[in-house]
This record gives sequence, structure tokens and C-alpha cells, in this order.
Amino acid sequence: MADMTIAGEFFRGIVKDNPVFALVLGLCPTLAVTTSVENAIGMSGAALFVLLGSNTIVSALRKQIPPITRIPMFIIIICTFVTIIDMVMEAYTPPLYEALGIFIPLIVVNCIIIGRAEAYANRNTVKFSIVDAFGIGAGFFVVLVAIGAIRELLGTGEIVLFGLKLISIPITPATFMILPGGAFMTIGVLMAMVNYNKIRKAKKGA
Amino acid sequence: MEDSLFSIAVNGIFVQNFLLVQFLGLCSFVGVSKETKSAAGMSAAVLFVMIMASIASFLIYTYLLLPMGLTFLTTISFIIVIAFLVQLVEFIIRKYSPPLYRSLGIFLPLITTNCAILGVVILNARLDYGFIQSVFYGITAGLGYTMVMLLMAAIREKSNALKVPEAVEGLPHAFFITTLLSMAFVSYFQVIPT
Amino acid sequence: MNPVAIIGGSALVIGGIGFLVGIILIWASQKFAVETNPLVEEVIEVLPGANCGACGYAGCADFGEKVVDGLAPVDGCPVGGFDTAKLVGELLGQEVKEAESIYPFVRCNGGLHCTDNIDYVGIEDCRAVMMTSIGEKGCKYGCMGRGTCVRACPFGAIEIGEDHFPHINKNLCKSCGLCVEVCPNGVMVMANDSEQVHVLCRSHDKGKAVKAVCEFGCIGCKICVKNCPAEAITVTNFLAEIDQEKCTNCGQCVEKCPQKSIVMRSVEATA
Amino acid sequence: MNKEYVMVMVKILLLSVIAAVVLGALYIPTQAQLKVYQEEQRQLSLKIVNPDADHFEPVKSGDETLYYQAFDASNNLVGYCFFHDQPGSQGTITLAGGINTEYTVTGVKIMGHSETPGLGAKIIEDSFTGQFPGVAEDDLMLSKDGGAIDAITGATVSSVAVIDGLHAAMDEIKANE
Repeated sequence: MADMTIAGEFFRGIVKDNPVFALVLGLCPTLAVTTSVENAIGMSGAALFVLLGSNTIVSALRKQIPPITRIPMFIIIICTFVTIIDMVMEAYTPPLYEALGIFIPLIVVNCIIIGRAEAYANRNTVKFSIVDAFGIGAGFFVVLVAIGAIRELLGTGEIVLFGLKLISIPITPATFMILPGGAFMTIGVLMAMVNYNKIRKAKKGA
Repeated sequence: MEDSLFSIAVNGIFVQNFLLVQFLGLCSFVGVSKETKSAAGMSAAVLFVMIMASIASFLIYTYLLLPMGLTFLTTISFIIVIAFLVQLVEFIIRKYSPPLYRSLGIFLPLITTNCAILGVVILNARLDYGFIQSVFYGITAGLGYTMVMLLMAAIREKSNALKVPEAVEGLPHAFFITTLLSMAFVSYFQVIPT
Repeated sequence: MNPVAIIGGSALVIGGIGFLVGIILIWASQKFAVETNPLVEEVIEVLPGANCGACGYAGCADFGEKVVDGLAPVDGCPVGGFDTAKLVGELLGQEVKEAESIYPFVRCNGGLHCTDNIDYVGIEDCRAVMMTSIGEKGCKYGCMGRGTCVRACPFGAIEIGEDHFPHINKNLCKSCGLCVEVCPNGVMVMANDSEQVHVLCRSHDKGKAVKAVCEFGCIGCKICVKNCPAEAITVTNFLAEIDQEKCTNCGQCVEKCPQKSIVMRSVEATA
Repeated sequence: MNKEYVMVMVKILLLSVIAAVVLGALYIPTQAQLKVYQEEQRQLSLKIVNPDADHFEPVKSGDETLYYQAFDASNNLVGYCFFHDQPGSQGTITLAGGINTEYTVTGVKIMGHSETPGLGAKIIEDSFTGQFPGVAEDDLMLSKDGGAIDAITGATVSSVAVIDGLHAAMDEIKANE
């Protein structure tokens, strides 16, 4: 990827290498957490912080990390960031921690972060790793909020964001959307739409 | 907690199945379940790491962290042990079956962050299971993971011959199959209230 | 718990775990050391990685090792085509000449012009049809358009057109040859772009049987054999075969063939 | 153990120790702050679950607080308050409860839970906890068993868990008073 530009990397993270649709990573939190838009925002925010931290440190130390103990060292870095954010938020911003509490440990098992550390940060300069973290984080945010909105709207009939009711549709709430089945279906449908768009473009192009 | 081994087994494999009910371990599940060979390879690796991780994390938690009151280090120490086990598995697979190593690709390191494994060890700690219970839970959760993984790989291989609109082929198709599977498992959940 | 105990304790615990991890991993890396020749890794990096087996080896890793050991030709990867061959050549210090690109080609002209033998309802797969009957069409040698080749193609380069024939999209096709292998009737063949004259039929039936079933079937009348200046055509068992080395693309046989089953194809994007 | 392996050992050891020290160092202030915050929270929830009480005296056995006695401004016993952990459907539910001297519930607040979002998690909403104030001990049961509390649809296990938690705490207080 010789001709890497800042903007190029950023948008690549959102569209071409979208963490959830293209790379198929980070599904566990994506499905578990997107029962509401509020949770989705919280999760992707926390994930972005950790991703930024880990990408920077990993790419800064990439020359030092011996290939033999590669995975454990990535994990130590990632987990330190997660524990930091966990402790700091628990003590200093209790209400926010109350809302995001269960997501923080989830981040450490978020495949996106080690996925990027292994596939990207380990091979590129700090500058591009940070941009990549922003790009992937934004991609993650967009997808999470989209799925969260769909599931919350269909599952509970309304979207409540930080207490204020944004939209409400007069349907009998389909709790199916809150259950695991609904989550899989939503992401399946969205992914099919993305593929359809890609194929249409490829057909026109080829 | 005096959960009988049977209830742990039913919990691990069916009712609280890590993949379909608890959403844990999906990244590798979707990524690798294209064909049974790599699915089997992956589940064997996950099962091995789960059992070893349950043993190691139990020892660390009860004999190191608890007495010294450093429970805030639980997540980090567990995950280092898992990462170490995965690195070990990576060496073994690369040595003894390079094709499997190639087909697992990026998903091998991803086992480390495989939510299922960390899920098992943290649950072991939170429910403060005894040693046998922890190891048993590791085994049953691993079997639950393997069962669903192989089930999914078989279905996906069979469904290749179906005529599916082009946009749905591949991953969306896999997700729809998973939807049906998880509905079946969740209905199990309602039947046996634990 | 005073601060020193906490920091000291955690340094001890995590440090201890890290130390153990380090020791065992080093031991493991020696015990399970795999003597990979770094050059092989570089070659594999350059290969397309489709693991399609067109080069005749079990995936790119296997092909990479064989190339480095000199057992496989540098341009042995048809999928990668010339540019991969060039890269591999550079790595191994061998120069590579431009190779002719070859593409799959359908040798059947029946399709809608061919009567249907049975009304097949079942799995969308030509092999399944051949397994369950002697063929869906009147002519059991022809192309049924059930899309086995479409699914076999790892690059999605083949599509079944309205004329029930597979159409190959040349800029997607990596000429890996999987479709040729998978076609139960052997209708698909890899054809060099310069080979323009082809017999669009595979039927070994006698003339009367062919005419009853298909408009453009080859009835083995040998007119083409008589008219070919380069004697490139031989008829075996009522089917004309063109020897592409001898054929000079003169097109005599195309005009003379009463059934019009020999065709001069112009090399356009999709065959 | 040639030089290269020693380097690997040094690097992984160094990284582990640095991570540990950073976490350890951060743990102390955050823990202290957390204690302060938790104490505030406890006082606050005691107030909520027992509105007419003015101050609370912890009843300890050893250094562990069993429950609190609630006194009004003129220092006569008005009721009791307690924190109780009860296993729910997904994990433990921590609830705060208040009762008066006749063991009628004065208030319930869910302090922490890990129930399924959207289902069991609804126990924290007032629509559920609001039913408890004024309910005597004997009809502290689900409405379908003749009690006064309607369970949350699709989350019977979590609703029952809260009720059983209250009963358990009440029995504990009865045994002690």
C-alpha cells in the first residue's frame, strides 16, 4: 500500500475495510450490545479509545516485538488500556460507567482491536495506525448505531436516546429483535444490502 | 456455588450456548465455518485452549489473585494466559499441519480474543466454581462451541448447491442460517429455566 | 492494602506470568521450529493466494515451495498470469517471457436449438443431471447450462446467459481451468486466443440421430477433412477434431460445413 | 540461551512489569474514589427506600454490616434498610430494600444487575420497583400466585429473584431483631 494518504486510510476503514461488514470482525459486541442506540454509541466510543491507544503503542513498538511472543504482547497492551478505562470510568464518571459498565470488559475480547493490531498496526507507521484506528472506529460506530437503531425501533417500538424519545412507531414491539435471533437477522440483511450494492457497482464497472 | 456437573453440561452445551445465546466467539465462528475441515481444526484448537485456560485461570485466580486481593488484575492475567496458549497452538498447528494453518489464517490469533474463551474463564471466576466445575465448564462450553461450529459448517457446505440470490450468497446466507439456529437454542433457554 | 503492596504485588503476579509465558514460548519455538526458507514465504506472498490448484499443486503454499526448489516452472501459476510470473522470476533470479493467455471456451452450439430430452427438476448442477439421467437435452454430449462451471469458478467469471450457455468474463477469469475439470460432458476446453477455428460440437452420434435433435450438430460427413488445406481435421467416431497446431485459421472448413458446426470465433471480450 | 532469546525474555518481562505497575498505580486512587462514591450511593439509596427515616445505624456482626436500623428525627426506630445480593437469571442482582417496623415494604432500588438487556434489565424501571412500596410481607408475591407484584413479561425469573431477595433479607432481620 505504497500510496497511502491520510484521507484514503480513514475512509478505507469505514467503507472498504468496514470492520463488521468487510473484515467480519467484532461481531460479538456488535450483536450483544446493539439492543439500543445509546448502548451502541457507548460501546463504539469506548472501543474507539482502546483501539486508538493500542494501535499507537503497537505500531510504536512494532520493531521491538519479537515474533515469538507476538500475540501475548499485543494482548498485554490492549488489556492494559481496557483496564485503565474500566477503572477510571468506574471511579470518576459513575453514571456513564453505569450505562457502559458491561461493555468495557467486552472490549478486550473485541476481535477488531487485536485484528487491527495484528494486521495493520504491526506493519505500518504510527501516523497511519492512528488514522486507521479512527477509520475503523468510525466504521464500527456507523454500523453499531445502524443496527442499534433498527433493533431498538422494531424491538421496543421507539428509540430513546439519553432519556429523550427520538422516534416512536405504533407497532406491537417484536421482542424477537432483542433476542439473539433478531440480531443475526439484522446484520444478515444489512450485509446482503451492502453486497448487492457492491455487485451492482462491479457489474457496471466490469 | 453448588452447580451440579450435569447442570453445567446442559448449560454449557445447550441452554447457555456460547455462540448462539451468549453471542460469544462469533468472529471466528462466521469466518471459519465455510468448510468442515477448517471448522473442525478451529474448534479443536478452541476446545484445547478452553480447557487449558480454565485450569490455568482457576489456579491463578484462587491461589494468586484472591489471597493478594488483586482481583482487578483478573481480566489481564486471564487474557495473557489465553494469548500464551494460542501462541502455543499456533506453533503446533504450523508445525504439524501447514494447510490448516493457512486456512485458519487471521482467525488463529483471533482465538485469543475469542470472546467464548474469556467468557468461560470470567464466568468460572464470577460463579466461583470449584476446580472440577471450572474444568468441566471449560470442556462443555468447548463442546457446545464445537457442536454448533460443525453443525454450521455442514449446513453451509450443503447450502452451497442452493440457488441463492447473488447478494445473499456467502456471509448474509450464513447469518440467516445462524438466525434459525439461535432461535432454536433460545427456545431451549425458555424451556429449562436455570 | 498499602500502595507499595498493591503495585509490588501486581508487578510480581503479572511479571511472573509474563516470565513463564516467555520461557515456555521460547522453548516451544525451538521444539516446534519449522525450517521455513524465507524465500518461500516471499514467493507465497506474491502469489494470488486463491489456492485454486490450477498449477497442479495443493494450493499456493505448496506451489511456492516447489518453485523455490525448482520443481515447478516460474510461470506455473496461470491465475497470476504474466505479472505474478515476472515477480516470482525476479525473486528467484530467472527472467520470464510473455506467455500467451488462455481462456475457457464452450464447444457446443445446441442450447435452445437442441430439443429437451426430459423435464429436469432437481439440484442445479450438470453433474447431478448426468448422474440421474443420460442428459437433459436430446443430445447427451451437449451443454445443459445448469451452472456447475459457474459455481466452480472461484473468481465468479462465468455467468449463464439467456441462451443457456456459460459466458466467460475475460477480465475476471484467471484461466485457472477449474471449470474445464468440473464440466461432466467436457464441453469446456481451455483455448488459446490465437486458436480461432473450433468445432462447436461434442456429439459422437450418427448423422441422422444428431439432425433429429440439434440444428448445428456435427454429423461426421468428413467434408471439412477433404477441404482442409493443412489436413488439420480428423473425424473420429462421427465427430470432427481440429488439431490447433496445424490449423492456419484459413476458414475453408467453416464455409464448407453443411451443418455450420465449425465456427471462426472473433476474439472478443466474452467467448 | 543465546543472546536473541535473552532479548525476548527481557522485552516480555519489561512489558509485563510496566503494565502491572501502571495498573497498580492507577488502582489506588481509583479505588479510594470508588469507596467514597459507593458510600455516598449507599446513603442515598437508604434515603430512597426509607423516605421518612432521618439517619441510619448499621447493625454489624463482626466488621460486616448486616443491615441498617432507620431512625426518624426524634430518634425512635422507624424501620430497617438492607442491601442484598440475589442470583438472577443471568448473574447476581444487588438490590436495596427498606421496610418499616411491621415489615411492610417502604421502597426498593436495584443497585446492580447483569440481566438480559431489554428483558430482565427492566427490573430497574420504576414501573416494576414502584409496585413494592406499601406491600405487606405476606402478599409480597407475584400477582399470578395471588401476590401484589406483576412480573415483567418475558422476565419472570428476574422478577421472582427480586421478590425472593426481599424475603431473604426480611427473614435475616427478623432473626436478628
